[in-house]
Amino acid sequence: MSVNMAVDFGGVKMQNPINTAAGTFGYGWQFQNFFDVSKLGAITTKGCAAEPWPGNPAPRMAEVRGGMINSVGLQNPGVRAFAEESGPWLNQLSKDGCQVICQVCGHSTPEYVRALELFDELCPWAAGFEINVSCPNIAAGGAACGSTPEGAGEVMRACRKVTDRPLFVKMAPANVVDVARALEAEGADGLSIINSIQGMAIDVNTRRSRVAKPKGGLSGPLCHPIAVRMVWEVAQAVDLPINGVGGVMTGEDAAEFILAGATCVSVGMANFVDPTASLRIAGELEQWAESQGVSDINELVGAFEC
Amino acid sequence: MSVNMAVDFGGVKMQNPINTAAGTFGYGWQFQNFFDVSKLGAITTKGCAAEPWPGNPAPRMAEVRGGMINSVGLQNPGVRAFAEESGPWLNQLSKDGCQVICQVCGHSTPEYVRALELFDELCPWAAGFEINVSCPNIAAGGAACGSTPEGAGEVMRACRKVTDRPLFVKMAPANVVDVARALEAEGADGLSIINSIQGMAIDVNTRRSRVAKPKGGLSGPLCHPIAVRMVWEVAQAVDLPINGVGGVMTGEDAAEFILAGATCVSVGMANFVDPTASLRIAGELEQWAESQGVSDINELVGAFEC
Amino acid sequence: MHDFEVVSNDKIADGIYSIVISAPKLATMLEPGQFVNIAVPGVSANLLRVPLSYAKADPEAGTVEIWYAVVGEGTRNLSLMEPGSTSNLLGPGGHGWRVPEGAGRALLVAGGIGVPPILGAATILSQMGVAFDVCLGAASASKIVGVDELCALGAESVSISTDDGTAGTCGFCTDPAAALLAKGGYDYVASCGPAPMMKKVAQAAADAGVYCEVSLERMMSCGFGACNTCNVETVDGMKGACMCGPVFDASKVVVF
Amino acid sequence: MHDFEVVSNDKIADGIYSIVISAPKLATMLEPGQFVNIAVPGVSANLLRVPLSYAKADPEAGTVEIWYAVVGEGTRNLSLMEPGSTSNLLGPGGHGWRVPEGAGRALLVAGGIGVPPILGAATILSQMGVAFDVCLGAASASKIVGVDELCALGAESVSISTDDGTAGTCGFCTDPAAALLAKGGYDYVASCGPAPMMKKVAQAAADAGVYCEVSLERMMSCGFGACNTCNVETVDGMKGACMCGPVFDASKVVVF
Ligand SMILES: Cc1cc2nc3c(=O)[nH]c(=O)nc-3n(C[C@H](O)[C@H](O)[C@H](O)COP(=O)(O)OP(=O)(O)OC[C@H]3O[C@@H](n4cnc5c(N)ncnc54)[C@H](O)[C@@H]3O)c2cc1C
Ligand SMILES: Cc1cc2nc3c(=O)[nH]c(=O)nc-3n(C[C@H](O)[C@H](O)[C@H](O)COP(=O)(O)OP(=O)(O)OC[C@H]3O[C@@H](n4cnc5c(N)ncnc54)[C@H](O)[C@@H]3O)c2cc1C
Ligand SMILES: Cc1cc2nc3c(=O)[nH]c(=O)nc-3n(C[C@H](O)[C@H](O)[C@H](O)COP(=O)(O)O)c2cc1C
Ligand SMILES: Cc1cc2nc3c(=O)[nH]c(=O)nc-3n(C[C@H](O)[C@H](O)[C@H](O)COP(=O)(O)O)c2cc1C
Ligand code: FES
Ligand code: FES
Repeated sequence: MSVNMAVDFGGVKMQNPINTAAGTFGYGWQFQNFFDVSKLGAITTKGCAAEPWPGNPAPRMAEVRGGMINSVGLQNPGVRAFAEESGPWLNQLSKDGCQVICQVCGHSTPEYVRALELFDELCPWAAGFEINVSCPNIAAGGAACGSTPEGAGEVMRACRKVTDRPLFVKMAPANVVDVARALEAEGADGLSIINSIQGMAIDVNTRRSRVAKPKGGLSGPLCHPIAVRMVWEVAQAVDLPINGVGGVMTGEDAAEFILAGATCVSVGMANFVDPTASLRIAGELEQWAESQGVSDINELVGAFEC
Repeated sequence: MSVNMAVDFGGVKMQNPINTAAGTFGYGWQFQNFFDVSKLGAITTKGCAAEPWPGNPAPRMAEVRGGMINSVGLQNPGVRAFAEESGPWLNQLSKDGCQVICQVCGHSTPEYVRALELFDELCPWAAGFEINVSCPNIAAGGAACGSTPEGAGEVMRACRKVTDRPLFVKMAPANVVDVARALEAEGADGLSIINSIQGMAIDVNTRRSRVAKPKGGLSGPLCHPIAVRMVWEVAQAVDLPINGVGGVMTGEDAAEFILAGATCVSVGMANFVDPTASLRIAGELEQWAESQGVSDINELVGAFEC
Repeated sequence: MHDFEVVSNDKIADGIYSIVISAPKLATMLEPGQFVNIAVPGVSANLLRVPLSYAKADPEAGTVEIWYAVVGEGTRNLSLMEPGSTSNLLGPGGHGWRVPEGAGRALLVAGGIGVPPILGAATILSQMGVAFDVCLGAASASKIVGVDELCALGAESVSISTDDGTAGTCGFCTDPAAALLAKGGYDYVASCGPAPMMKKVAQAAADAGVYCEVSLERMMSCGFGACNTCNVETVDGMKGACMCGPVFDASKVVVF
Repeated sequence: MHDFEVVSNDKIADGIYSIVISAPKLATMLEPGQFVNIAVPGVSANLLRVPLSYAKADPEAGTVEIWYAVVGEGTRNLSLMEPGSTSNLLGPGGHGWRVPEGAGRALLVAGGIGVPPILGAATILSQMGVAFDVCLGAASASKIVGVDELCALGAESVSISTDDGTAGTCGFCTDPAAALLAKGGYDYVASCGPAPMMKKVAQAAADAGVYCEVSLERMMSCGFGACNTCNVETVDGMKGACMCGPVFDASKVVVF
């Protein structure tokens, strides 16, 4: 029996629920030699700001049990360079059936607005935009801003005026219900839950952080049960569609998010372990949906029984 | 070279910094056939309330990548039965050099006070008490209460009036800096950071939670980088001694907590994997301290360089 | 804690393995129905030990035999242990079957991988000289284990049921068990298998007025009374399966 | 992505192993100084691949040889791979050494496990007919690898330094390297080793006015340009080591 896998994520029509997590999938084309990226439901591109950001010094990554910690600090070439270098490839990708969601970064509300204006102008092929108010690795415009209803709400309100295209918000793993309510009130079209979790890893010989700054962002399987919980909490509280992000390594992980209430699911760290992971997971998710005896994956969204 | 390993945790004089996490070490005597428990710095006993609690139905545990999720729900026999059954053994343990910290539970401020009064009366051998305002598995008196400065502060204020013995608070992994400041203001003698993290694990075939309730508490290595970060944040903000809890499996894990600012460190899930883990970790921590060329472990508390 | 060395580790049925370990002291200590909690080596995302009943112990050879189904990572890694490799286990854990004094005839009901503790019960019965019948259920013929052993221990009858009818009667072993109990003549019932099965057996035993014990499975974190995760709801309150069980008086069990 | 099979996997020095893998297509593609990113099997708490340079490739035999130090879980698990076992790798990654046209004489400076890419550099030099000297440093005599290979590739001199004086000169290999560079006659320097070592070599080369390349190590999450974790700070901004390196023009590197 074949199952309809197409979902509508806040106005972005995806051929299946598999998306990629910003910052773990480059600008998409880095994966073109590994598999046919156009088979995915959507990809989310690495966050870009209006102007280029250098990011943090090395080391930017350390492995921890059950995942990794990163301190990239949103290095990006700025929207203009991004649109020029990656635009043609992404335009073609969207024509081939895979939606492109572009992530938007800033240090302040005006910076978010400026970046989004540039995206709106230079990226006509983008199906929607994801506003990142939750980077654990930057001082302003990062997790601190995204952890309060006021901070996140203010950015959303200003961005809502810039474009009619679908606007999503990448949320920090804190205070999710209150922040989600504020974002719903400000007109967000959907929520990506969660960004990486702030953590620390110390080298006990040098007594220094194993990454560039004292704190970094945790990704990988260790995030998964926490992210599923947050998706479920938010799904109970607001009517917005949710993109489940955190530790998805298998189709079962993706299925947990769907059951908890996510409409689509993003693959992050798994892309590093196996560059073809996202496509494999899309297939595993479909198999699971078949095993559940439904004709439409949407019947399984939020089907967790408690 | 021999290193002084003795520490003073808020008035509890420990022969070394190794403690055990409440709920993972029973009442201590469960480990007596595995090793000489009196060699530890302290043990913290499973939380007890004034009256017995039945806890949650089965299943109460599931393994997840990098740890486990539990839904015990603070099953306990009540302070009276605890003091009667375990008191003599714990009294002897404290005479043998290992301090005993008793954890106190309640669903409301009056219940905490009542439990603490009973502990104060019936457990003269207890070196101090740890107030658990952060159980992820109970509706009232749990993580929701412990996540706000007001909630945690109110419990602390009332408990402070009951006893002059050292009072510690087991904190939820949320809003730690604000809550820690409130607890300091209310006279806490030290902080245990962190309790298990709320998470969810869904069986994708039955579509039900893998534990008794939708949410459970996450323990194990997956907590560790998050807990280290929270210990460091709180150590910057308050002057209270800290007990680092979360994912300590090795001496290095304990050392990370010490460097981040913890005076002592509790071993939790590792006790299940290897019942002798706490003693092994005490030894590994001492070896590390020796390798650092200090004469006193206290020189390493907070010695993280950033 | 006992160190052990693997003597052999072989597939004995579809998805089911038998591991024989050398652990001389343990072999003299185990009582039928008790369990051990094994540390399975291999750097692993799963950290906890695997609790397993034992099927046979040979105090003279110093060996213990365990039958296990490969269901997840822990048991899969266990199946990869080569003869000669070593690890450690905790145990004996809990307490086993308590056959009533003076029992004349017993019924044993095992489902799926519930056979190992039932072999233990058969061992006691045969030592005590108590006659017994066995009802054994499995998903399929390829998953049946223990019939030879049960016969060797003196089972007077072994009736087999499979879910798919590939061996014995098609259906659940609870039906022949209920039929035997209704006929009468039993003083003791011991059962191990899936929870719904044990519940039905307990009901049939209660209906027949026969004392019944069940060996319950719970998710165990420690296996020695320290964590409270292995709770069984009984008429006397919550009891830990690892210390008060795994064998329980079925009439006291509220949730199987 | 290339599947590979392990041909051999042996200890060649204290804590250092050589693994030979069969990966015919890869063997024809690799250029000296490039790296591969290996999936190490085994259920593991560490998930990411292990990036490793290659020491030798034999396009005819279809094999690639890699030398690696066991420093953590990934490399420890790699050392457990038996001949005949299989896995996969990504690569070739990045770009390798760019020996300037018309170079007459080169100096190669390798420290610790920096030898493999230096073997690659020696291979190109010998193919190009460029004379070269080698300065090789190690913590101790027991950790020296590659001297035979470097001589076989035509090194005119190999000067060895050890931190503990158990072989060659006691001290760092940067001292003989600086001395040789000061004497003059070099057109190219290639170096791989600990960051402080490469920094010193780069400085000595700059002082002598010789073009110098370094092979830098960074923590890599993906190895193919998708994650931005392998950044190298250069005078032209942040550059990813996996795509713009691992070999860099030393004069452009701000942080080694
Ligand atoms: C006292 C006791 C005796 C047991 N005796 C045997 C035996 O003789 N032979 C045998 O094959 N199995 C026995 N089991 C079950 C065995 O412990 C589990 O199958 C095993 O722990 C699964 O581990 P895993 O890592 O392979 O699977 P996981 O990946 O952890 O889980 C796979 C599946 O098994 C279930 N499971 C895991 N652990 C347990 C557990 N402790 N109890 C119940 N279900 C569990 C999970 O819910 C899941 O559905 C016994 C369990 C207990 C508590
Ligand atoms: C392009 C490149 C080529 C390399 N070539 C070789 C080689 O030919 N032979 C060789 O032995 N090693 C080489 N390395 C280093 C090798 O990748 C690491 O030693 C290995 O990844 C460690 O993995 P682990 O899991 O064993 O150790 P972990 O437990 O992950 O780490 C142990 C120690 O190694 C360090 N480390 C881990 N990964 C890296 C990394 N990617 N770069 C730098 N340091 C790291 C950690 O900081 C830590 O101090 C190379 C690295 C890069 C980036
Ligand atoms: C190297 C790296 C870079 C990341 N960059 C971004 C980013 O630019 N924007 C963002 O919102 N999240 C970023 N993230 C977080 C991921 O998008 C994702 O939320 C997180 O990793 C959890 O998912 P995972 O466990 O599947 O990786 C990054 C994560 C990693 C590992
Ligand atoms: C089975 C189990 C029971 C627990 N019971 C309690 C408890 O009664 N009180 C408490 O404060 N924490 C309890 N915890 C949390 C631990 O004390 C500890 O904070 C947490 O497990 C993180 O540490 P770990 O990763 O070392 O296990 C329990 C944890 C587990 C796994
Ligand atoms: S398994 Fe820990 S108390 Fe029973
Ligand atoms: S390792 Fe991912 S971009 Fe270089």
